[in-house]
Amino acid sequence: MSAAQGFRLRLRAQPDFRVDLSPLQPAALAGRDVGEVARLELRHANAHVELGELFDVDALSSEAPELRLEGDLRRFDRIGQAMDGGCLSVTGEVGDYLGAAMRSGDIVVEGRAGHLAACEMAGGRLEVRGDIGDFAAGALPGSMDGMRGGTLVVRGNAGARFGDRMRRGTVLLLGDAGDFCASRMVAGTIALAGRVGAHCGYGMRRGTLVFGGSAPDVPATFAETSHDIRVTWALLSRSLGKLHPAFDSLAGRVPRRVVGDLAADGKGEWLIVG
Amino acid sequence: MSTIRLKGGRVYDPANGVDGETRDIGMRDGRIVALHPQEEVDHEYDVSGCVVMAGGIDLHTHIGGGKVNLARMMLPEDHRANRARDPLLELASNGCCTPGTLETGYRYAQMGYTAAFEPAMLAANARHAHMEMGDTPILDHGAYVMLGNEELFLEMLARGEDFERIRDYVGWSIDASKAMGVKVVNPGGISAFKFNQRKLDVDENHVHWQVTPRHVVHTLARALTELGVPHPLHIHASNLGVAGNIESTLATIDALDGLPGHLTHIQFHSYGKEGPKKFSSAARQLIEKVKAAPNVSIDVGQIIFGQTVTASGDTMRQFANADLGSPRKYVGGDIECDAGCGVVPFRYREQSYVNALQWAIGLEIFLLMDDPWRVVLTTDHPNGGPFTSYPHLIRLLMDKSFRDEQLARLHPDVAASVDLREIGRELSLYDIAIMTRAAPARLLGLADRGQLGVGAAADIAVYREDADREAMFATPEYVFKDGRLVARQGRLEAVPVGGTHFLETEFDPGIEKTIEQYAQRHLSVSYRNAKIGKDELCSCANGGALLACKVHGGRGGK
Amino acid sequence: MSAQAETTSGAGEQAVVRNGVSIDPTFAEAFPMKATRVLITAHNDTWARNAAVAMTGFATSVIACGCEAGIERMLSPIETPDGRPGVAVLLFSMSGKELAKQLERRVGQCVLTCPTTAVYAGLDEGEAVALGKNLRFFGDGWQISKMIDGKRYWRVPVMDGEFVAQETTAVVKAVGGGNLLLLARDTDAALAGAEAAVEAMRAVPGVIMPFPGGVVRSGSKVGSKYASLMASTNDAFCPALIPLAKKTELDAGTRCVMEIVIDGLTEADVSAAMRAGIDAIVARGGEAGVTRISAGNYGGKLGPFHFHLHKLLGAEASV
Amino acid sequence: MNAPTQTQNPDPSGSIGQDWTCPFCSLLCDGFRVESQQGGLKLVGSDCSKAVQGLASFGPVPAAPSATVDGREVSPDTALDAAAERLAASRMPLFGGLATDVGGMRQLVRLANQRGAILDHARGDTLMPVLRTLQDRGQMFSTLAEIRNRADLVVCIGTDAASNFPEFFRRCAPVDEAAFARRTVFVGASAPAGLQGEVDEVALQGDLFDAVAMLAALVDGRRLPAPDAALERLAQAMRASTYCVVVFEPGRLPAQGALITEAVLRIVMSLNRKTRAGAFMLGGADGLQTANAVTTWMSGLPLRSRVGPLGLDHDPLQYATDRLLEEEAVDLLLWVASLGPKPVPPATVLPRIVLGHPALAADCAAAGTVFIPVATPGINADGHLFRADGVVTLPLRALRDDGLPTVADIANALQARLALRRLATEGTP
Repeated sequence: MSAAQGFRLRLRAQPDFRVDLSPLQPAALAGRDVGEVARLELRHANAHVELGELFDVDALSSEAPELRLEGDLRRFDRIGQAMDGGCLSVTGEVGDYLGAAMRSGDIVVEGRAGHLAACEMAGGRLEVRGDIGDFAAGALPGSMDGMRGGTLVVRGNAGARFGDRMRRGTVLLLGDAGDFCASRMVAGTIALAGRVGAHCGYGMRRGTLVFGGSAPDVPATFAETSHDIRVTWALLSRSLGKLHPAFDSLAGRVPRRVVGDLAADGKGEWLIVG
Repeated sequence: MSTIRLKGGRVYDPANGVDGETRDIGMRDGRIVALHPQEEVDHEYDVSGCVVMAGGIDLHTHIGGGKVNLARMMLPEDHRANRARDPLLELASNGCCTPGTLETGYRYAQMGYTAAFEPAMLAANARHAHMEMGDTPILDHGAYVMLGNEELFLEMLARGEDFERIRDYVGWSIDASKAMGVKVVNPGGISAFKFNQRKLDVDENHVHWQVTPRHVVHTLARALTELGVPHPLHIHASNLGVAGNIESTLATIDALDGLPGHLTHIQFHSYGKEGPKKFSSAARQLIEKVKAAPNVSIDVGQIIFGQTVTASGDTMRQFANADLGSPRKYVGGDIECDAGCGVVPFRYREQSYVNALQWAIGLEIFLLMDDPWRVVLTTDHPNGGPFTSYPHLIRLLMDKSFRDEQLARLHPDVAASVDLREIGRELSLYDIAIMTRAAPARLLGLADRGQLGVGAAADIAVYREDADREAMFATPEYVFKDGRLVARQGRLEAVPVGGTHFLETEFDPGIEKTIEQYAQRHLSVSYRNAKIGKDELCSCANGGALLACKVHGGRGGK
Repeated sequence: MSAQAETTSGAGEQAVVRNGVSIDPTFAEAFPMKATRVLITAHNDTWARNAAVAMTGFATSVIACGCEAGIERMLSPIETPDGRPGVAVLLFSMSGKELAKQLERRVGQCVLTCPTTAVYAGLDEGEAVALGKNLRFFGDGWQISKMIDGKRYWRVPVMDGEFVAQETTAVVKAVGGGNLLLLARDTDAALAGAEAAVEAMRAVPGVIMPFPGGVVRSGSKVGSKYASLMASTNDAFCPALIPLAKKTELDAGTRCVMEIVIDGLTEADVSAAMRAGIDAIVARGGEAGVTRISAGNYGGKLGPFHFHLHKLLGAEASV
Repeated sequence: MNAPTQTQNPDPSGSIGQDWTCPFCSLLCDGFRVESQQGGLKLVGSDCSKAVQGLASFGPVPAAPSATVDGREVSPDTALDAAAERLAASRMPLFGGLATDVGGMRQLVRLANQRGAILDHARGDTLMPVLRTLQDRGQMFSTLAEIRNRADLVVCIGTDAASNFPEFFRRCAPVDEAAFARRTVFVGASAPAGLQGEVDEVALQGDLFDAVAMLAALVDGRRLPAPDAALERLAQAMRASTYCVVVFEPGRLPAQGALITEAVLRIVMSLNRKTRAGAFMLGGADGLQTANAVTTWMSGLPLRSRVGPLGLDHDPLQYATDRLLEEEAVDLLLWVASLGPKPVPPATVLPRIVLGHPALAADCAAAGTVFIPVATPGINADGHLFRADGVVTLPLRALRDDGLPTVADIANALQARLALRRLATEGTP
C-alpha cells in the first residue's frame, strides 16, 4: 500500500466503551499507508484496540496532512488533542476534549461536541458547527489557564462555564451561552452573538466579552465606566468583523462598557452593543 | 529464610569504620551474619565492581499526613503523567513533588533507601500520618510529633507549670501519637499566627501567652533529654526563609544551652542580609557556630531547581509566602489548638537571584561542615525539591567540575560572587555513606540500621561503580530490605510492608488528668481518642512490623 | 548626520550640467543605521501632529540627540489601524539599543502625554522592540493587555480615557546620511531651492530629512583643531573661508551653501529621495540661483552606501 | 468468609459504647454513649437525629443476613465466587458508593488496581466543587477546636448547619471562660433555635452566587454601584472580627458550586491580610472524606479517578457515576455502602456487586446483582473515618459482633480470588 498525506476514517460500529482518539494526528500520520493507520492502537477501557477494528480507512488524495472522520463519534474523546498542524474534519458528533491543548492546524466538526472542547487550546483554529458542551475553552482541574491562544468558533449553543479560566485567544459564539459564561476568565476575547445564561462573567478577572446580540443583565458586582473607548473598540470590532460576518456590523456602533467582576480582580470588561 | 552472600563488593560502612574494603556480606533471616567463605548459601550475588552500603535513611522527608495529602489534591497537574510501571508489583500511583504513597515507596526503594521519617506529624493528625506511611511500601518509617505550638503546652509554660509536668506531657504526647521523636516548628509561632501575630523572633513574646521561642525550645530540648529520647529535639527554627534569619538561628542554638538539638533544613535558616539585594549567604557563620556546638546536628534541605511544593506546619511563614507561590495556589489551616499547615507550590529558578543563592548556601553548608556525622543529606522533600533528586545532589557534592557547570548556569550575580566557587572539596563515598545512612541512624538511635555489622538488619544497597555518581546512585544494582531483594537495577522485585519505628517513653500517667480536663474544656475530640494504642498503630500502619525503640535510661518515669 | 571630511571628484570626470545646474561627479556616502516606523493616531490630525512633532523634536543628529527622527507623512483615517487620522514617524539610530531607548523616552514623554493619541507599530517585519511594553507600567497595575489579530496592545488608563499602545514595533536595518549640497549664488536662492527640494523629497516614502525644515547649514567635517570636538565646520564649503581655508570646493560666485540630509529605510528609498531633490533643483534651473549640486563623502572609506549623483540622474546624465 | 471482626464489647445489653464514635455524619462525635436496649441500640447523651436514625437501622436482633446472587440466598463463598467471576469478566468496572472506612478503602483501591476500575463516591457531586477549588486555588480552613476557642464571628452561608449536622454548634460552642462573645450570622438560611450568643440572619438578594460575590467584593473594600446594606454591614463585621469562620455545606451548593467555594476562599484570603479567618466545610457524609483521602494518598490523585495497569487518570466530569451508568461507559458496578442502609445502589441494567448494609438486601434482589452484607464500622466492626475537616481521623469501635465481614475482608477475598484466576489463566499471580 502506498503512503498518503490524508486519510478518511469511517466508523463501522459503536465501541463498547469510550475510546481515546488522541493518537490521530494529521501531521504524524501523513506519509504512512492505510495499513499502518489501521494498525494504530487506541485506548479502549483497560485495553487497546486497533483503529482498523473500529474504522474503515481510505487514503485521500490530499496534498497536505489531513484526516476526515465520518460517523457518530460521541463515544470518542480527545479528537485532535495536542494537534500540531494539518486539517482534521468530522462529519458527526464528537466526545469530550475535542482539540484540547491543540497548538496549530484546523479542526472542523459538523455536529455537536462534548465537554471541554478546546480546553487549554494554544493555537490553530477550531470550529464546531453544532452545539458544544460544558467548559469549552476552559481549563483542566488544577490548571491555572484555560484556552491560551488560537480561535474557536461555535455556530451552535454552548454549555455552562464557556471560557472558564480562559487566558488568551479569541472565541466566537454564534448561538447562546449557558450559565456562567466566562467564569473566572483571565484574559482573551469572547464575542457573543446570542444570549447568555445566568451569572455571566462570574469571578472574571480580566478579558473582554463582546455582546453583539441581545444585551445581558449586568450583575451587581460589575460597574459601568463611561470613558471613550473608541480606539480599542475600533481595533477589536474590525478584527471580529474579519473573523466572522455575524460581527461585521460592530465597527459602526459604540458599545456600553462595564467592568468586573469586582468580587475578583475586576479588570474584565463587557462591551455591550446589543 | 534463606542465606545470601554478596561477594566481592567494596564496602562502605562508616558505623564500623569500614572505608571501601573489599569484603563479602552475609545475610540470614533478615539480619547480617558472618558467613564462612566456604559456607553454602542459597543465593550468591557477585558484586565485584560494586559499592556496598547500608540502605539509605532519610530522616526528614514529608511523606505522610494531612498537608502532604492536601498538596497531592492541590496539584493534579503534577500527577497526570503516567510512567511505565511493572503491572504485577506496582499499583497505579503518580506524582513528582508529592507522589502517592505507593509511588513514594517504590521510588525510594529503587534508589537504595530503606527507611524514611516524616518530620512533622500533628498530634491531631497522627493516625492519618501513620496510615499514609503504612501505605508507603518497602520503607521502614516513623514520625516526629510536632510540639511547641499546642495551646495546652503554651498555657502550661505561661503559667509556670513545674518542668516535670511538662516533661510528662511531652512523654505522653510521644506515646499517644506513637512518634519517634519531637519536632518543634517555628516555636510558638504557629500559635501566635492564630492570634494574628505575623512575626516572632527568638526572644520576642507570643502576643497571647507571653512566652518566647527560646523558652519553648529549651523546655522541649530539656524534656527530651530527661526522657532519654534518642533523637535530639528536631528544630525548624524561627523566621524560616527570612533574609537575615541567621541571627535567630544562632540564637536558637544558644537557646539549647548545650542540650542536644537537631536543626533541620538549615539552609532555609542561614541567610544574611548583606549585598545589593540584602540577601546573602551566612553559611560560614552557621558552620562556625555548629563546629563549636557539638550538641548540635543539622540536615540541609538543599534546594533543587524546578517545580516543587512546600508543605509545612509553619503557617506564619507559609502565609507570608503565599503570594510567591507558583502556580499561585495556597492551602492553609489552623488545626485543633494543636498546630497548623501551609502548602505553597514553588518553582525554584536558576535565574532567580534568591533561588540561586539558596542553592549555593545549601551546598556550602554540606562542604564547609567538617564533621559528616552531624550533617544529614536532605532536600526537605518536597520543600527544597523532591527526594528523587538525591542522586543529583550526591553528584553535586562529589564532583567539583559538575558543580561548577551547574553554577555557571545560575543568575550571573550569584555565579560570580558566591563562596561556593572557592570550595574545592569533593565528598568521598565514605562521607556520603555517613550523611545518608550512618549519621541519620545514629541521630535517630537506630542501633541496628544504617550499618552493616553482624546482627544489623539486612537493609543493603549495592551500587555499580560509575564515575557519574548521579547515574550510580539513581539505580542501584541490588537493594535488600530485611534480607529480601526488593529492587534490581531500578525494577522492583518485591513489595513488602515496611515497619514502624516508634518510641516507648516513660512518664507519670498522672498527667493524663490534666490533658483530659483540657480536652474536655477546649478540644473537639475525646481525650481517649487522642491516644493511639499499639493494636491501632498496627492497623493504621497496614500491619507492618512494630519496631519499638526504647529510651536511653531517661529520668522521666516513676 | 552631516559630517563630511572632503569632497572628492572622480579623476577625470566632468560635471554634468542640467538646465543650467552643474552636478558634480561625486557621491554621497551613507551609513548603516537602525530604524523603526511608528504610527501615531489621534482624535483629529492636529493632535496626531502635535504628538509627532514633539516626539521628533530635537532629533536632528545622532551626534547629540541620540536619534534622528522626523515625520514621514500624514495618514488618512483609512490608512490607520483604528480608523483615525494619524502620522507616520521614522526614527533612526546607530544601534538597536539606542533606538529602543530613544523610542521609549520619546513615546513616553510626547505621545503618552498627548491628548487622545494611540501608537502602533509601523513595520511588521524586523526585530521586536518595546513600544508600549514598558510604558504600560505607567498604569500602576490598572493597565490591560489585549491581543487582537496576533498583536498585543496595552491599554493604560489616563485622564482622557485610555492610552492604547501596541506592545512592540519592529526595528530594521536602514540607511542614514544620504545628502545633497546645494551651492547657490545667495541666501535667498539657496533657501528657496532647498525648500523646493525638501518638499519634493517629502513625497518619497520611507525617508525623513531630520534637520530643521529638512535643511542643515552647518555641514561638518570629521575632527577639529580642538581635541575635545569630534567634528567641526566644513571649511571647504564655507563661503567665508574661500580665501583662507587650506582647500576650498567653492568658486567666488557661491555665496551660500545648504545641505539636505536624508535617512531612509532602504538604500532605494534614499536614492529616490535624492533623485527627487536633484530633479526639483534641476527643474527650477540654474537661473533660480542654485547653480551647482554636490554631495558629502569621506572618500568612500567609512560608509558602505555610495550615492553617485550622476548615477541618480540616470540615463540622461550620460547624454 | 473471612474471620469475623473482633469486638471489644460483646455485652448483650446495657451500656456498651463508653468510647463510641458515631459514624452517621462526618462530625464523628465521640462524646456520647450507646446503650443496648431490647437488643436495639439507644443513644445516650444527645438527641442527635442523625445518630438516632442511624442507630435505628440496626435491628434488635442481629440476624445473620445472607448473601444473595441474582436474588437467591447463597453461601458467603458462593457469593464471593460469583462476584469474582463478574469482576474478572468486566472490562471496565465502576467502584461506586464507597461508603466505607479507611481499611475498606485501602483494599478497594488495591482491588480497583487489579481490574482498572473507576472510583467515584456516592456523594461525588458534593466533593467535586470543594476539590476543584482546592485544585485551582487552594483552601484556607479551620477546624472544630479552633472555632470553639477563637471564632468571635461565625458566618453560615446557605446553610443553617444544624439540619444535616445537628451537633455542629454544640461541638464548636465557645468554652465557658472564653474571652470573646460569639456572633453567628446566617446568610440565605434560617437560624436554628437555641443558639448561644448573638444570632442574625441576612436574606439573599438574588441567589447564593450573587450574595457570595457581593460579599467578596465588599470584604475586599470594593465600591459597588448598589451594595446590599445587610451584606455591607456583614462585610464590615467580618473585617472587624478577630477570627471569622465562614461555614458552608458542599451538599447544599447549587450546580457549579465550585464557584461559590472559590469565592468563599477569596473572602477568607482577603480577610487574612489584616485579621484572621478560616473556612469550615460541613461535608463528607457517608465516608466521602475517607474515600477521597485514601484514594489520593495511595495513587496521588483524588476521587473520580481510574486506577489500573494502564496508569491513572482523573476526570471529574466523565467519571461521575450517573454519567457512566447512563452512557454505559462501564460494564459493571461494584457498590459499597457499609455505613448504613444508604446510599442505595442505583438501578442499572449493568451487573452489580453490592457490599452493603444488610437492609440493602431488598434493593439488591434483582437478577444481575451479587449482594454481600457487610459490617458497619462503629456498630459491628472497628474502623477509622476522616472527619469533615479532613484532618482528624477517629477510631470507630464495634458495639457488637453481628458476624458480618468488613468491606476490607471482602475486598481482600476478591483480590485473592482474582489473583488465583490470573494464575490459572496466565501463569502469573
